[in-house]
Amino acid sequence: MNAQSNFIVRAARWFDPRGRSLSTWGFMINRLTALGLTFYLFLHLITLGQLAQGPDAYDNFLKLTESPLYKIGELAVVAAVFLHGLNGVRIVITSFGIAVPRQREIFISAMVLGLIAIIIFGLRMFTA
Amino acid sequence: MSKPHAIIIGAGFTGTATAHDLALRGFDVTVVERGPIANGTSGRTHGLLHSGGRYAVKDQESAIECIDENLILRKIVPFVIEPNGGLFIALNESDLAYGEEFIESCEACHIPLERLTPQQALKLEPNLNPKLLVAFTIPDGTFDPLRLAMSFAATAKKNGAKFRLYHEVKSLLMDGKGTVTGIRLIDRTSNEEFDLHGDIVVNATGAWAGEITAMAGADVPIKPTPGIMVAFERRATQRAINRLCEPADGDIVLPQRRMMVVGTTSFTAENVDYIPIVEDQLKLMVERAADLLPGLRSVKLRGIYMAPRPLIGSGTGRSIARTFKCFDHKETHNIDGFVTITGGKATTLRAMAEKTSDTVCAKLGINVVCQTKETPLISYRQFYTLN
Amino acid sequence: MAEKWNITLKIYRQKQGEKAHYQEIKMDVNPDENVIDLVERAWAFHDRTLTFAHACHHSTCGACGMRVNDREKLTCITSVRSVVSNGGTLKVEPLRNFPVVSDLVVDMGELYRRMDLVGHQPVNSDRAEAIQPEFRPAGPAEPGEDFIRLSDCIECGLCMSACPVFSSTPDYLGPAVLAGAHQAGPEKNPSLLNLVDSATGVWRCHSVFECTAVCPSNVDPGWRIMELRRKVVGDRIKTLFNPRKTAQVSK
Amino acid sequence: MIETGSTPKQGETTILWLIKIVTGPILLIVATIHLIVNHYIGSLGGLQTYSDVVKYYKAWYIPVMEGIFLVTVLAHSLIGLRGVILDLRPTAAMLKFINWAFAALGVGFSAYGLWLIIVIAGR
Repeated sequence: MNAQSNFIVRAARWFDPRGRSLSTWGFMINRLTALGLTFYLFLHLITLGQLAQGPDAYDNFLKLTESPLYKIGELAVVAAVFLHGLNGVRIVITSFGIAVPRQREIFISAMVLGLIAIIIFGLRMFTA
Repeated sequence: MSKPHAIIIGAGFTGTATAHDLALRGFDVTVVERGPIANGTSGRTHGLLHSGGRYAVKDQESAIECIDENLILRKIVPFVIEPNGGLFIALNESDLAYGEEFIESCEACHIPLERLTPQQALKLEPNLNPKLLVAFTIPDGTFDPLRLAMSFAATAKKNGAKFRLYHEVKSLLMDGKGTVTGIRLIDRTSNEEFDLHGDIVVNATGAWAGEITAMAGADVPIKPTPGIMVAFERRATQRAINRLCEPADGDIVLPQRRMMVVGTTSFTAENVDYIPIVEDQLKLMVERAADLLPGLRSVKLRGIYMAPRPLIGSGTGRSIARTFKCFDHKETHNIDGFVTITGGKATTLRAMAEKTSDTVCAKLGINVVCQTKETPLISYRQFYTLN
Repeated sequence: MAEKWNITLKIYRQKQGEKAHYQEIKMDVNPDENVIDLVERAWAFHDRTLTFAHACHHSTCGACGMRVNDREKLTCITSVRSVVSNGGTLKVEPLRNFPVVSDLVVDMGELYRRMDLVGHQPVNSDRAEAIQPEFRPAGPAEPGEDFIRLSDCIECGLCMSACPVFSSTPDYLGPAVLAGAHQAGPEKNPSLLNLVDSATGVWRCHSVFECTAVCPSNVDPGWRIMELRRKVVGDRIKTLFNPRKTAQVSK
Repeated sequence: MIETGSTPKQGETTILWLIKIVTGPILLIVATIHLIVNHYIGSLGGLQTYSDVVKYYKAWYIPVMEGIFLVTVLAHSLIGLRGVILDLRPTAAMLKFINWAFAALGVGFSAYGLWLIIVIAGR
């Protein structure tokens, strides 16, 4: 059975919401954003190296960031930070045995809060 | 000399206990069962470890069997039992009158009992009907049906018995001279058929015993007598609560995990493979349970189930004795190599196995004594962990 | 008179060495019946080759766990009404994450083995929660004497089937087993703490809480795993300042 | 099914989990500040030019905060990623490689990032 499957097949099982409840969405969101943010973190650190090369290099690089495609990507990062971070709060709280029976409500609140933050940032980024 | 091979048909209480007994006596044992362990009547019992009080007045033989076996099971398989005792309570004048007979009969059957005033009883179980008139404590208990059977099966397995679950008997193999020599089986997990030969075939199929004996052209006086049981979603007592009256519909309500289970009724059924739930009986059970524990009236139901008791004899329903019987078909129909054990109750499973194994040993001329009274069983989980 | 519905029972079928397929049976049902009754009827009257596990029919044995319309359910206490509407399709499949023996039957030997490994006791001396709050607690026969009660966990495997981590990580002990370890009392047993404070223990849990959502028997494995973590962390902090001599491994 | 022996499987411990769980809330706060600064502070909203960045790093507490952010986010993400990989049951050799590789990544990127912060703060 599952022991024999390769790691892609096994990893795919994390993202199968069939027959599962809302909290599996919490898990899926957390895992996807975790992987995305980790990838972005290293990309971000590498590109920031431009700062060391002085004003011209950095400002030229920043010009790239004005394209709408880049902005969508940036919003995705912002969204991931808030979804992962707020969902993480639920995990921290419940990890210490607090409010475990209320974890579903905490998850919904965290996601609503995250959505509001994403909208605020989105408006700012695309209207400024 | 190779060990004698016993084939046991049925992995309910009798089958698993007989497998344990025969394995201890040095037999090669194979148990075949068309479903999983205890999927028939055994699994669907209400789980009362009888003190014998219920049968003391009308059926002393059963009552004595019960109290003896009750004490043995508490000793050999404590990890599937809630040994918290039971109460018989009287709610009206006729119950009180029955009570006098009850005391004498319990004493005659050496069932220890203690008389309680209503106040004393309510102190022990505050959720009883406050209108009770008198109560008696008796050493009832409750058990986990599946795990009881599995504990016997696990211990049998440890001693070499093999279990073929999901294997159904298609026919009995006969040698043409009136002796059963084995069985023809179908493996229901793969639909493959094959033969299994043995020195003795034990039919331990309870309410289904007639279907197996018919394969050899024999019959047994089995009267499948189903009853309904209803589980409530709340636990309200620690003890089994019996109505102090002659065996009747809904005369007991007992705790199990976080539930209360009330039972039962008694009627006859033609098809024992599927017994539909009778709505009227369900309503009656809820009423009867609420007579004993009024708080149950407002509790949600959790499970409703029916199981056919394998009663022996020609009477009807409640009038049939609850004891068991082992049939040597050499004596009944001149068919050798074939034994049927049926009747009885969950509480007496070990005694049924002892009697059956004695019969088997006598038929094969083997002289080994039963050791199951003193042998503690191993964890039911080992049924799965042993190879 | 009882209500009558007509539904389609869609059953997962697979024999050893064969490919899985679904079998559909149209059935008249009473919506208040439980799913196990339908499955048993399918076997009794429609197809005798169907295999399924069941025993007690009232949620004390844990044998009849299946997936009903994808969701893990103890089928003996799952009413038809709660999972399908009149005219609908009710799908039954075997539990996930266990090898299929045949049709709806899975091999749960590994669960039982691990429950033994962590020393989960099938009976406990009684705690306050045994008798529900709407009822008054019973008085003991002898003062100071405990009642003995069958454990809440019926080893039905629903939580193991619903856990997305166990489905990718078979050597993760799993929710039932960690809850069993919690009930077995790890504070008395350092080797049990070591067992759960490991790559296959409490740290593999990623707080999905599917276990608690599907548990039919008041065990609340999610909460117990969190409690177990607290015990592990507490013990580790304690031993940091007050090291244990050599860890005594008791079996 | 896979053997789970009675001996605990090494590879994850209380301390790693504690680091992950403690860095989490710190990161939520610091990352929120980081994002607000990048998108809301300054005349045009955020740090839009090289000189904006240099100006921002003038206050002493900004490099300190960004330094903490850097180290905690690296620890949190690498421990987290290692947890995801552990879910996929790496072989012992693979896990050993990952342990070394992730430690090197963490130390390397911390040093590189801190150097970058010092360079910018010094301008």
